[in-house]
Amino acid sequence: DGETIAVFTKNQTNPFFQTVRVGADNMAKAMNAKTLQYIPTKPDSIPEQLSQIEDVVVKKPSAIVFTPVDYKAMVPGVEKINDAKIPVVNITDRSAGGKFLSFVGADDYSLGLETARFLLKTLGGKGNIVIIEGVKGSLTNVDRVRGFNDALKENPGAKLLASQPGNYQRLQALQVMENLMQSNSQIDGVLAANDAMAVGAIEALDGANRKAQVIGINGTKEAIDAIKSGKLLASGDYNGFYQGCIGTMMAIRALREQPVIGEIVLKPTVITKDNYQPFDTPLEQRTCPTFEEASKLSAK
Amino acid sequence: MREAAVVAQPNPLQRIPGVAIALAALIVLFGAIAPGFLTPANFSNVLVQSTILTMLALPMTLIIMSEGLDLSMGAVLTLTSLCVAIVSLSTKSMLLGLGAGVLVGAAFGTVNGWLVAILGIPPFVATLGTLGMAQGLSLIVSDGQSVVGIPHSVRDIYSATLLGIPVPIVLALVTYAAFHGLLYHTRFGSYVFALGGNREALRYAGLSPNKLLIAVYALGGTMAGVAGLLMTARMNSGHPTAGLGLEFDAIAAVAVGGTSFERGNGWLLGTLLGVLAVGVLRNGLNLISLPSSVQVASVGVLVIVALFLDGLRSRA
Amino acid sequence: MTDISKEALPLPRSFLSQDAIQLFYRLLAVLLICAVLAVLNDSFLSLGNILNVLRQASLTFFIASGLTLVVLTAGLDLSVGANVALSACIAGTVIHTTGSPVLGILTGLACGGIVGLLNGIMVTALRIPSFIATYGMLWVLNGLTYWYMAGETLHGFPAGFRQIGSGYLFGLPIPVYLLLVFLGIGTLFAQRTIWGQEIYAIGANPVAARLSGIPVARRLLLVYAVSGTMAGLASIIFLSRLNSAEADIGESLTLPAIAAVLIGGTSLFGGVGTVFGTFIGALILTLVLNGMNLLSVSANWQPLVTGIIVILAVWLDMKTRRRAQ
Amino acid sequence: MSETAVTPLLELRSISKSFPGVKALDDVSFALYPGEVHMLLGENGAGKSSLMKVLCGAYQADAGEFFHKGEKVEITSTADAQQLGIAVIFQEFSLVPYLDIAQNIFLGREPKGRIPGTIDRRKILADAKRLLDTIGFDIDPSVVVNTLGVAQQQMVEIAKAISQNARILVMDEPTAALSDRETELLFALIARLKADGVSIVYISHRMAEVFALGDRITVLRDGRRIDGVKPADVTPDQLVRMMVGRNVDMTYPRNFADKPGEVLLEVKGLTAPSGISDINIEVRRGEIVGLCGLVGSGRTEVARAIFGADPVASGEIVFDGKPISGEPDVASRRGIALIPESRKSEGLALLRSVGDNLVVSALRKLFPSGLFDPRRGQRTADGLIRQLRIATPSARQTVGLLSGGNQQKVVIGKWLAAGAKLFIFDEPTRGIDVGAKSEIFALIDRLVAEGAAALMISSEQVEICHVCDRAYVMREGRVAGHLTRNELTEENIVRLGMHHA
Ligand SMILES: Nc1ncnc2c1ncn2[C@@H]1O[C@H](COP(=O)(O)OP(=O)(O)OP(=O)(O)O)[C@@H](O)[C@H]1O
Ligand SMILES: Nc1ncnc2c1ncn2[C@@H]1O[C@H](COP(=O)(O)OP(=O)(O)OP(=O)(O)O)[C@@H](O)[C@H]1O
Ligand SMILES: [Mg+2]
Ligand SMILES: [Mg+2]
Repeated sequence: DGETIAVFTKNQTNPFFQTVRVGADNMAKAMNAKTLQYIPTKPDSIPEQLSQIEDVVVKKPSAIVFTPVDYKAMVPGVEKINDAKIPVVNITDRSAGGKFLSFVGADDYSLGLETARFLLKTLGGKGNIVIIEGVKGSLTNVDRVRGFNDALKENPGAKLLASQPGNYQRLQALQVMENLMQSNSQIDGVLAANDAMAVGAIEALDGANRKAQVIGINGTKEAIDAIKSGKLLASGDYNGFYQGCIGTMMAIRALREQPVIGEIVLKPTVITKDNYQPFDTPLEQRTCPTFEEASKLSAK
Repeated sequence: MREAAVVAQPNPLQRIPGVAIALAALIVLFGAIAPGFLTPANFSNVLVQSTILTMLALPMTLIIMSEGLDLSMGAVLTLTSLCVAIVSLSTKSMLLGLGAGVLVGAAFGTVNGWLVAILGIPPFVATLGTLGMAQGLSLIVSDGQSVVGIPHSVRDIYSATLLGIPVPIVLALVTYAAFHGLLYHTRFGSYVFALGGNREALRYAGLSPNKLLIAVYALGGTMAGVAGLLMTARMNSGHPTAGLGLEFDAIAAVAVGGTSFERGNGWLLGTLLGVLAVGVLRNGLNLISLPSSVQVASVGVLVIVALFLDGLRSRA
Repeated sequence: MTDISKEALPLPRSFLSQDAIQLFYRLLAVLLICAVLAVLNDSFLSLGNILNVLRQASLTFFIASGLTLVVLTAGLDLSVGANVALSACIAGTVIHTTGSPVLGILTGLACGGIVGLLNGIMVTALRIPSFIATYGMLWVLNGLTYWYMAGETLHGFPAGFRQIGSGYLFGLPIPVYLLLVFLGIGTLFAQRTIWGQEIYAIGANPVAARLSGIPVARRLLLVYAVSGTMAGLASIIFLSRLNSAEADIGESLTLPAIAAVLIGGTSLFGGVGTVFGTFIGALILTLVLNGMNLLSVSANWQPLVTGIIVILAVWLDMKTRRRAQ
Repeated sequence: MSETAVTPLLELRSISKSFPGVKALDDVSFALYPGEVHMLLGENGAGKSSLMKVLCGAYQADAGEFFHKGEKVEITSTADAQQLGIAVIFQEFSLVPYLDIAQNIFLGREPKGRIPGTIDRRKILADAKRLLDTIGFDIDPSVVVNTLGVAQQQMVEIAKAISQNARILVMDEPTAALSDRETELLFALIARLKADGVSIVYISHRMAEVFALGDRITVLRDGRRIDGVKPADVTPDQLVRMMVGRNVDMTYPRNFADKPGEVLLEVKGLTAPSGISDINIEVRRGEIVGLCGLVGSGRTEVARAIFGADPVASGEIVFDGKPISGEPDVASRRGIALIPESRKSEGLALLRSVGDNLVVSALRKLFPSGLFDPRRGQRTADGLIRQLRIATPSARQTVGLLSGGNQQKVVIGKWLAAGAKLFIFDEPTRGIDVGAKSEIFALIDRLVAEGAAALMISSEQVEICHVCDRAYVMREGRVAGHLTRNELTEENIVRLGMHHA
């Protein structure tokens, strides 16, 4: 008991990582361990996360739960952790290298695919669609957009008008949407690579008094509220809370020499107005899954 | 350029600057409260982490002494880091990669110098423009993706040791020695003082301030190229946002280190202390694991406090 | 040392002042960009798009207009973006907890103003160069915002409040009215009040200004406070327009605001520039992004194009000023 | 030395040079002979500095020819001029503040060290020391220039010029910032250089120097050469008439008030960290009170402390019956004006227009509502330009382009507009021609006659003696004595001001 788990997340600005951190905290508390949060002061800064790893290696926590800010560029950092023989669990983005006890994440591709499918089904398989992408080159964005595109391919009746980046930023998505509405008089569906951009796009549509179906990804509180009020069609649940919980659970179990699961890829849930209730509770009140529940999740 | 009122200013070498006090205070503080802070391994950590910033802050000192500024350094470093990655990936040669990085860096530096010296565009504006260009080019050459799979020879630069000292530290020391020699013991160094202190004097001495300015900025770009190699080695990959914002850290280190923005008053050792102060602060805060938001604010507080201390002294 | 011969300004031969001539060139540039975009894309010239551009430019303008005053005094405020973020988050919280948009707006403006005032104090009382002081402030504000928001998003504001950012009045977006109002106030303040004159004098030579009896420290405090308050205003527009706020909204706002000021012809050396120029600067920046969206140019090119425009604008400005001799 | 026998070392023929709105030089010819000290005289804005800038290649002449030892040459750059052995000591120095004396002297010509690119430190110091010795300047050449006083910097300038083997040395108002003792040093040096065959062009507004140093005199007026004469052949009055084209009374007539008015300024026990202590001064309406002493005796500090520009440690300043403290804006609102000694850096916004500079202190008075009316500002400025006879094409001219005297008038003008009651002049006539000087004194006289008062700092004791009702003499940061109108002689000033005389 009393292990310290160092939890690395990408930034302190994206609500998603807050859910990860709360999940990790909850699980650690439940298991009588404690967490130390490491977050780059500059959002998503590679050099800073590398430095933090180096500093943590000096400090020697019992184990590490790790989200790489960049899945390729952080490999040397992971190797440093490996060299220091600190057990490490990978969550969220799958690192391109290094040795991990376990990986807990969601499959961005199927998340994008499923959510986009839901939108296209709602539209009856046709209509004019725009994609608002996240940060170019980030793993999450690449896979989500690939999922969007594959869903579009399954529906030849739908037409992709434009695919422009909003860098996961609300304001940029809003402005991109405003500009796109100028050159496209009919937009039926918007596929946004995260919730903040989806909400930005909705604001743009509202401002122009136009209607379109919009989906986002992450299942943030804001998105749930928007789904409740009917503004947002759906949000693909990325399950940050579970990722934090299960990642921490695996780390602590490994320390206590209990069995761990090598890989848990959380199944995508498309949150819609029919199934949002379980997601509508405050983070702190949500409960982490048990090991049995977690192993069931991995079975899929 | 404004005629500054002639005020007698003590030589910065003859007083203990705010930055030295801040650094000492930080070391004492963290030594007392941060477990593991006073270990050789951790010192080596801090030093290694500071190398990339050192390589930017040293030429930045010269640029600021010339009454200039280079906002493009972080973006250029990003671009050169990508070039190192891409070229060494395709040629399997670390040296060719380094060459490409340095070449691109020098080219950007030269463009900066040209814009500032020949076109007479204020440095802030010129380098803000090239910042955008370098950032755009980084996105374009990488298409926003990380570049991975580069040869191990690149990575070894970061992890290897020489006589037990990590190679990045050796490189940084060599760079510091080179800059120290360059600024204080060569003709070029004297001319750098004159660039900020009195450009007319250079003209009357039959020297071309424009060429010198271009050289100073080119030096900055070249060092961004070298630092780009370190960055690539550190990440074992190239990434289109890796170095963004580093220029502000470099400027902050220079300012904290006591180089003034007017009249060519520069102090290289102060810059080094400034870099280390930032490094020690970040490292120490990580070790005592304060909330991350406190860490965010702390660098700002350091900058303000160090300059405030300097202000107190120069008034006393 | 000032080399007078090189910086020599011409004797205006006509009634047009230098600034007027520069503004004229800038308007020409705007028309040129518009013409090119109109040819390349049909929807560019639609009323909707023009209003769209104006509305988007307004946010940049609000931040940049206050910044213009700071730059006129030969200072810089790098903390404006972070200030917008903090003010938005605090104002948002106040609206949520009290349910009163008016109270929220007032807190947002006050928060921005206080941050600006603190910047002013660092610059005047502590005599830290503004560039460094506001860079330090940027991180302090980020830290505060991150801590305060703890990774959460504020969202969902009363409909009445939302009108400020997204409503229309007689067919025009409300931010456009605000833009016109503040453009007018800013121009009047800078050109037609004695404070404006004093600000120009401080920028041109702070030592001489002080010895001419201008209360330099008080004016600088005023300028930084105004800049901060304008950031507060921008935060309100942001909140009501996006219906939400999170900790990282400021990051992408600072550099465009500075770029708008510079493209608008305000000199970093102080004493030269106009608020109207800044408006045109904001307009040019927005037009270019709008055009790139309309033409579906990859966003990878955006920083590159913006960079080139900044350099080009300042270079042309200097060129035309010199030729006017 | 006979002019016909010797060819001029350097000759300029029919030089013309125009700037927008001004013809700075109009068909000026000028000949310089070996080993002579050639005085260049003229009112402010007569074109002296411009002519010298053309001579040294800093400005390009619009028309005209150059001859060196009788041969036609081109001077299109400073390098050309250096080639011909021309060196200039400008009104503003060309030293690099954070380099040491040796590096400054040999900038661009450093002795090479063993490693390429480096400087032979030992040699550069030794060379500099030798050079400084030859001009009698005893200082360590490794001292950083930034820590030197004005006079010392000037000596470094001269050493630098000499190190370039200059055969022609141009000095533009070299004594403007020097004390008497430093001036004597400089004169001795000039004599030595002259003996070595160096030709010197010397620009000055001080009549005494013209006669003490000059071998020949060239007078410029409005950009034209008026005459060339020898000092022996003219009287000061004649020279002045040539310079200004009319008779100027050089005795600065004053209407001394029979009995001074009420006390306007009272300084009691003023002590300031800037280095002055226990200053007691009183200035009454209708008076011009002198504040004299050696350079460095703290006169400027007294002025700045009264005006609120420097912090005050203790003591009291009572103005117009009420105590005053705070920043300059308080003093200026109460009616105190400071005309600082360095007009370029402290008095003017050089890149702004004449009009902007003229109204800047009067904004609150002219526009009590806070709303600025450019037309009213313009009218005020035009009025002042006429009243003070400021030579400028218009109120829109950039003030940095005016000549020194006219710049000084702008600084005074801005306080006239503000309606100041007490004028503190710090070296008001530094670098100002005789015509402008008497105009400025007439102006001061009129101001005090109308009930204002003046406190005047000047290093030119003649001026103090001529125009002041009485004077305080300072020594080492304290008031060493007070001289009434009758006691006010140069002798007394020097006696009181000297260290432990
Ligand atoms: N670079 C310039 N641009 C425009 N006008 C100039 C410039 N330099 C000098 N002038 C003008 O040329 C005239 C001659 O100036 P100059 O400096 O030669 O006078 P001066 O005789 O040296 O006067 P002073 O005794 O005050 O130093 C003045 O009217 C001045 O305003
Ligand atoms: N930049 C400087 N560096 C070093 N010493 C300086 C500097 N400026 C002035 N001094 C010296 O400081 C002392 C005080 O000068 P200050 O100008 O205050 O005296 P002052 O009595 O007003 O004389 P004056 O007005 O005639 O120059 C002098 O010895 C002067 O030489
Ligand atoms: Mg002159
Ligand atoms: Mg003085």
